[in-house]
Amino acid sequence: MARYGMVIDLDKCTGCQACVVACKSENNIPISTPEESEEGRKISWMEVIPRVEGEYPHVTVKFIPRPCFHCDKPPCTLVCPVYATYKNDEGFVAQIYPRCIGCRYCTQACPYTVKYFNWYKPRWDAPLQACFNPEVSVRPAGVVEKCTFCHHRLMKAKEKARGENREVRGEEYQPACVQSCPTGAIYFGDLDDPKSTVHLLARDPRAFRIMEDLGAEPKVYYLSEK
Amino acid sequence: MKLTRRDFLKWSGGTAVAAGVLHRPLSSLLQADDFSSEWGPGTETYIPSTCLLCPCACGILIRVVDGKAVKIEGNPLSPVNQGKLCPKGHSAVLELYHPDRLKKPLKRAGKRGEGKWVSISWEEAVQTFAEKLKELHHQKKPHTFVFLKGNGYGLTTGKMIERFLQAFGSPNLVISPSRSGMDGAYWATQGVSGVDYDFSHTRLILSFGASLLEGQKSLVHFMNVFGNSRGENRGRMRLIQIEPRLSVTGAKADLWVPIQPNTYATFALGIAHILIRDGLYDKEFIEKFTAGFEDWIDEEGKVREGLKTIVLRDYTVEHVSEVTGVPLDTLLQVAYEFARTRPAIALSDWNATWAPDGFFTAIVVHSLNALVGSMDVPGGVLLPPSLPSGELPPLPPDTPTQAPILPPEKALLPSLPEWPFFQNLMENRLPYMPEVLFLYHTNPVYEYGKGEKIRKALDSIPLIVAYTSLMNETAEYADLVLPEPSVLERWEDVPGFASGTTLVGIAQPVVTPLYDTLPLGDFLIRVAKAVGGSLSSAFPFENFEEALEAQLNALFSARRGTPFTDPLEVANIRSLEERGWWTPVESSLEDFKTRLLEKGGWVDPYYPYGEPSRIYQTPTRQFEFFPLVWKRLGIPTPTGPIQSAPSDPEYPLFLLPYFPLVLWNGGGELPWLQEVLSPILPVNWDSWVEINPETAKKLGVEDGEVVWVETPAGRVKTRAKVYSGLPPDGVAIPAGLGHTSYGRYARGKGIPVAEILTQDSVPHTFFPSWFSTPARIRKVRE
Amino acid sequence: MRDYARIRDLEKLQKDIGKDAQVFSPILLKPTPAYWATVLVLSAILGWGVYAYIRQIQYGLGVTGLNRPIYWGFYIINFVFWIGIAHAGTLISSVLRVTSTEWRRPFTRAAEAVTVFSLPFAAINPIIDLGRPDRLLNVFRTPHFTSPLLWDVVCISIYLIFSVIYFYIALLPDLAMCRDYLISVSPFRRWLYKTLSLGFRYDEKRWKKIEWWMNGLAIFLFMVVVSVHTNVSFVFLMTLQPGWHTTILAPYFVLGAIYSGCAAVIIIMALLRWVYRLYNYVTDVHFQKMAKFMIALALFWLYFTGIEFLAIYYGREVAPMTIFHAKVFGAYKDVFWLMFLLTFLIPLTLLVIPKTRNIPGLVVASISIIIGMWLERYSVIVPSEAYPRMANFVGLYFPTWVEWSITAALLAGFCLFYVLFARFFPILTVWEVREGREHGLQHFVSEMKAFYPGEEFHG
Amino acid sequence: MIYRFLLLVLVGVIVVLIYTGIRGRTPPIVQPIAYNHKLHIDNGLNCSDCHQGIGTSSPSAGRPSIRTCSTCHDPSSPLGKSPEEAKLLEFIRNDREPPWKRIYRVPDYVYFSHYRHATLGKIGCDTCHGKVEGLTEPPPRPLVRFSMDWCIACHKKNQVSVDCNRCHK
Repeated sequence: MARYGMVIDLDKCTGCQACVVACKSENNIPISTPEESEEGRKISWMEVIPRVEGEYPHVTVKFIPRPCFHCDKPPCTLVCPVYATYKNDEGFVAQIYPRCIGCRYCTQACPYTVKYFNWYKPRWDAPLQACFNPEVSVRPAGVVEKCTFCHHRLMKAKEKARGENREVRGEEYQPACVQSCPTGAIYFGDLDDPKSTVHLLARDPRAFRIMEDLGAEPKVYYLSEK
Repeated sequence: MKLTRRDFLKWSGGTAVAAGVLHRPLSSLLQADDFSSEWGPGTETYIPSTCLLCPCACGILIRVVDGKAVKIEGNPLSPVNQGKLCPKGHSAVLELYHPDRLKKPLKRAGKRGEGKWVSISWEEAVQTFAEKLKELHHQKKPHTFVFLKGNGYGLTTGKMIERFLQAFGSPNLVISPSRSGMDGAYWATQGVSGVDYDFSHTRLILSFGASLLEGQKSLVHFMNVFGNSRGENRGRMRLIQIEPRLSVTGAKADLWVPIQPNTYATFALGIAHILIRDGLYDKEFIEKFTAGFEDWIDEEGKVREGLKTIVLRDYTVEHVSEVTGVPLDTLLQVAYEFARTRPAIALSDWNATWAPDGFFTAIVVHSLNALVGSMDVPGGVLLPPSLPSGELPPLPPDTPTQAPILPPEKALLPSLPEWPFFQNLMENRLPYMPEVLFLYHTNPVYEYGKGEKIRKALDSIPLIVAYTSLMNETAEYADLVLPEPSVLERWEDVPGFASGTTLVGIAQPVVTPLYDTLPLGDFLIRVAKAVGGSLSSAFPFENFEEALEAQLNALFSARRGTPFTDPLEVANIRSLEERGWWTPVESSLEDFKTRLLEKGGWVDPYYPYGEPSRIYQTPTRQFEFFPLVWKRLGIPTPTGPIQSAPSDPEYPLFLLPYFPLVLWNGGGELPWLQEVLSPILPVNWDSWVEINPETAKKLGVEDGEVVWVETPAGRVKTRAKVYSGLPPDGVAIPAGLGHTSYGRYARGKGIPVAEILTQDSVPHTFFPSWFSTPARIRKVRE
Repeated sequence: MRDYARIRDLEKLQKDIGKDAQVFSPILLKPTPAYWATVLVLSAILGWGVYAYIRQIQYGLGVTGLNRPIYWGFYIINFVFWIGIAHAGTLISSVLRVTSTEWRRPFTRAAEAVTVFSLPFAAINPIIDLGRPDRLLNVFRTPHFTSPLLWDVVCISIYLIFSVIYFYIALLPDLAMCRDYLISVSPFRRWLYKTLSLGFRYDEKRWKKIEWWMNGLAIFLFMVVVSVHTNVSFVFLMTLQPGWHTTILAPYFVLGAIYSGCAAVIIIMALLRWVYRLYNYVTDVHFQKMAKFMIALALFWLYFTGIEFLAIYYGREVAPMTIFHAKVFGAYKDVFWLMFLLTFLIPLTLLVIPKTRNIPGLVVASISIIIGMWLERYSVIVPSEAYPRMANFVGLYFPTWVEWSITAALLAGFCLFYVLFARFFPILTVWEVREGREHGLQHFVSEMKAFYPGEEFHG
Repeated sequence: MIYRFLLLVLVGVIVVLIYTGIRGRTPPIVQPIAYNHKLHIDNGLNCSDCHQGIGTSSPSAGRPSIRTCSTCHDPSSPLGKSPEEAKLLEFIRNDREPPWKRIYRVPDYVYFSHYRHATLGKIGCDTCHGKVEGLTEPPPRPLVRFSMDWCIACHKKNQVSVDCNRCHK
């Protein structure tokens, strides 16, 4: 069973946020109003987190793209009272919207704040609904959602592969953010496959995971800036 | 206890009422929101096209499900973006489905700017416009038809605009300022326009404030290259960024050199000084291809000082270091790195050249390329070869030529600049008044921040036509507003250039047009037919597609290049073309066109090196350094840096406007982009003013507090964000926000920085001078 | 006519059970306008809260001030707070019963009623907080037992059920008395007493049986009480949130619960004593004993708070230190120090100084503790959320009218239930008092004899 | 006592009934053209000839588009005299899609692929859709009502994954 994971090269990331917008487009993420955004109700499964350090003129800025880390030992799934978020046998941390009761416990448990809550009924100004991705559902009010590693793309790829009697090829399944990244900073693939790029990069001396001491064992690795 | 019938009825009746009362709130929550699309045939296709939201010409693939454009992805075959895409490219679907798009041609009903419109048919729109043109023609003043154009359209559309004006007899094609900002320098030193760079092969980029990673005409291509040279890959391209405010580009550069605002030219000349003093420049190249380096004797027999003399005398390292505030060792390090790493590129953009000494800055920065011999070499400065062009019937010779609407001294560049046009219009100094103003992809009322003044000046123009897909600030003031189809609904052929590879991206309609819109090309053809005469015979097409067809025919018969294909094949074609060979991939024109549309464009990987006559088209046929240019243009040679530091004690800070990636070349109208305005500061849907933490402390301003930003030109209220990447004497405001029109997502979000800029024209290039505004911060409550 | 009948009822009672009949007079006599006004105001507030909740259901939780990262706000604070209030009643009653403390007798019911009526208002909070209350049953349909929230559901259900049983059993003899003596009341009330008393016979044999059940339940409930608030703290401490992820949170929550709960009981006892003129039953002695207990609790509270902060301070970890700074010196310093003033300094000062250690002093101290403890829950819950480890922003929380309304409605609802209960049922445990009168001395004497062996002691 | 309890239960049931009643049973669905499945099947067509998504790797089975119909139906030479065909030909003539209404519907949050089930899994159409091929008129309501338990039962029986994430999107 493949163990899909991501490696993000911070040396390459330029903070352009193409990944963020690609994700919004792929996953039918509702558009926030300025007020909602101001109140912290904006949803953005992928987010670029800046780190500004130092004082003028010795200043550095780092950009850290942050999807859901799909931890191997996810703290969020333990606390869900209804099994709406759980780690499946492929290692994805899934979020099942029609089961979620909206208690937001998992949002508290996630130390990386990757989970988002639907504070309102989803709204789109007509005719923006036309660009809904039919492979991703629109989440109702009151449930928690988060990055799925574009799991629906895997489903399609698997289907195609099975129709052709073969396994899913590495490049066939890529989340939207990976696909769009203009600098190629995001790598995706099977962490357990010794031939995959992510397998190699995850063992790079530059590789680290965020807050490794928390023991969540994220499947998203970062490569530090050179 | 017995359960009686009455009891039962009583209880159940009560519960029914209760359920009824509770029903509405409950059901509004409980009923699943069904957003699933209506039942369609379930067909899914990926249609290639070309993004036109900025001048990059990225190839895109549009995922169309049941006739709806669902998602945009990069076209892997496009040499520009290689399957990648910037945030703006993804948002093209929002442009298509924008709720506020214009749905029908509109004709003004009330007074100008009153906002009252009546929908009219295209026939009526064409008639109205054609009648006016006929009238001008009969009155023998076709020159009073002024066409204003921005960017965001293809080659053929551009050509049709030019042709329309020529055939009608108007010399007044006015072009909105280019944010590349270096055109003047290319024109002055090389006598050409449209110079580009070979980012893929360069090893060092010396960037004078250029927003390489935020907004430039090869953004996604550059990001591709940048990514390929970082991380696990070898052959790191060094990036040195010189700028006062730490931008995204600066943050990602290998070396960021903070510098006093507006001292770029001095810094560049300081580097030139070191190169010349230490003999690090490319002597062979200088001798062979340049002029104005050494002193020379002019026609009058006077000794003229060349670059060498001036630089060695006036720009000593100590002097430069003092003026620019860059430490000596950094200056030396930059100069030596630049000299010793070959190939290297020095470049700049509007961040440096939309300043009072912008023309000079552009020229001296560009001259650094000549000093290290980076002209016309792999990894250096390139000039895209011209594209094959479709044959069109010759224009009738009797078209009268009148003097352009701008005074002749404003014509350094081959095109008429927009900002001086409006300056002169506002000050009533045009040689003659325009009778018809046609606006295409330009929105001057917003752009220049002088809304009221420009609108007032527009009052004296009898007919204003705006061609746009969203109502904007200028269109609100027009007499005719004509809806343009979105990028995903029309045909275009978009030229592009990516590190030596020339290409034409094809944009094609991927969905049936949502509204009653018409591409500009079609409109012009229809108008030409309605006007008749020479104009009509200049457009022997039924519609725009026919005109485009002619262009595609030209590509097919040019005997070079190929429709987009995989990189291996492209490399193969390059090596063939390098030997002067070419094999056609497609046997027939039909096959060629089919493939073109299937793959998304045409590419010619071959770049003809070693053609100096093409590269240098100055009077001397050489690269001209600034002393020679100055003499040619009759400009006195500047000595020392132009005063840059704000001297007004009333306004102690220096205002640095800038464009975040998503707002460069527009973008405020698209909600996804409004949600990701800045990668550094967490502000969405609003403007902000960046302040150095020390300055903020001194002023008692807290992060997020709303403050007044005041300049001699006006003041705006916005929130302060503390950012340590800003010099203590600077404030920065993002541009591109604060629309009062332009759709619901742009309207009223933030403030337009242009309103508080003291925008004079930059001498000789006529850009609005954005980087010369002193400012101060006032607390709202004091 | 009715008035006469009432007096007759009362006289009969007085004849049969002596002066304890006084306890029945408030439920028998005509209510005052003040009573109606109270009920009206409380119902109005409650109704307004219901309206606010309907709005919340209609428009989603967006109508509240909650956001990312402050995912939990007033509702969860209220939850912890009311669970805390719900603690003292049963705890006091059970501890004192198990230890056979005589002075408990008059006010066990009043204390237990606090538990019984505050617990629903506590348990409803997480439901109000749910994004999808319509899917609440998923908790039973697809339970995930590793979730502390589920343990809470179990614990609180058990606590509620057994508290009600405990409360109800102790109510039975008095209900039987109501049924037998309060003849003149409205048919509805007679029906009520009749139905609820389950045909209970009012005699000593049954007292004994009840006593046995009550003692057993008391021991069981004592354990449940501790576990409930421990579980409530688990909800927080099982996450990795800085400031929550510490074992001290469990005993700290339990202690805080007892502290605020006792304060609530004190206020209610004082109110009942004043409103129902129960000066003979609830006396200064009770309050003095409670005052000393509260001093101990206050000191314990300081002890736990101190330990918590010292551990964080010496740990020097980034995330907890951020919260520490925000609480003590930063954005939440006002809440924190006000909380410290109200939970600790004011009550301790009032209780330690003999001059102010009287009933008004104790009531003021208790009110201060109640408000302070609510603020304490705020400062435990909100700051920890406001500084996410991985973000470039700080969370801000501005509760909206919806949250304020619902919070007010919870308080109003609790008061309304209490007022109505006290209107319909005897608020003092008459049978226990009577039992005490009959057996208390005997019991006391036998105990004294056990303490002081030999002949010297003569009771 | 027991009566009271029963009363309460009864009232609860009534609430549920009234509530579900308000939410309503769907009204019968009337299609723009009374399409005769049986006739087409009898003439040798297969389901996937018109519902072409079944055979391709598209998740949706697909409502046949007017183009599919017009491969056989030609406005200039009708195949029969049925007034329903006349309606169809009118649509074809105007190049308009008939506003077919959807009858079988999985919730928005379910990822259901016809390709996967019908083509790869070789499950007969009637398993989920009932005997549509024998219908001479379009069904006003689904012949088979599905629920998640029903899906799961089949998945379990065929030892297919019952991981939530496989079907929930």
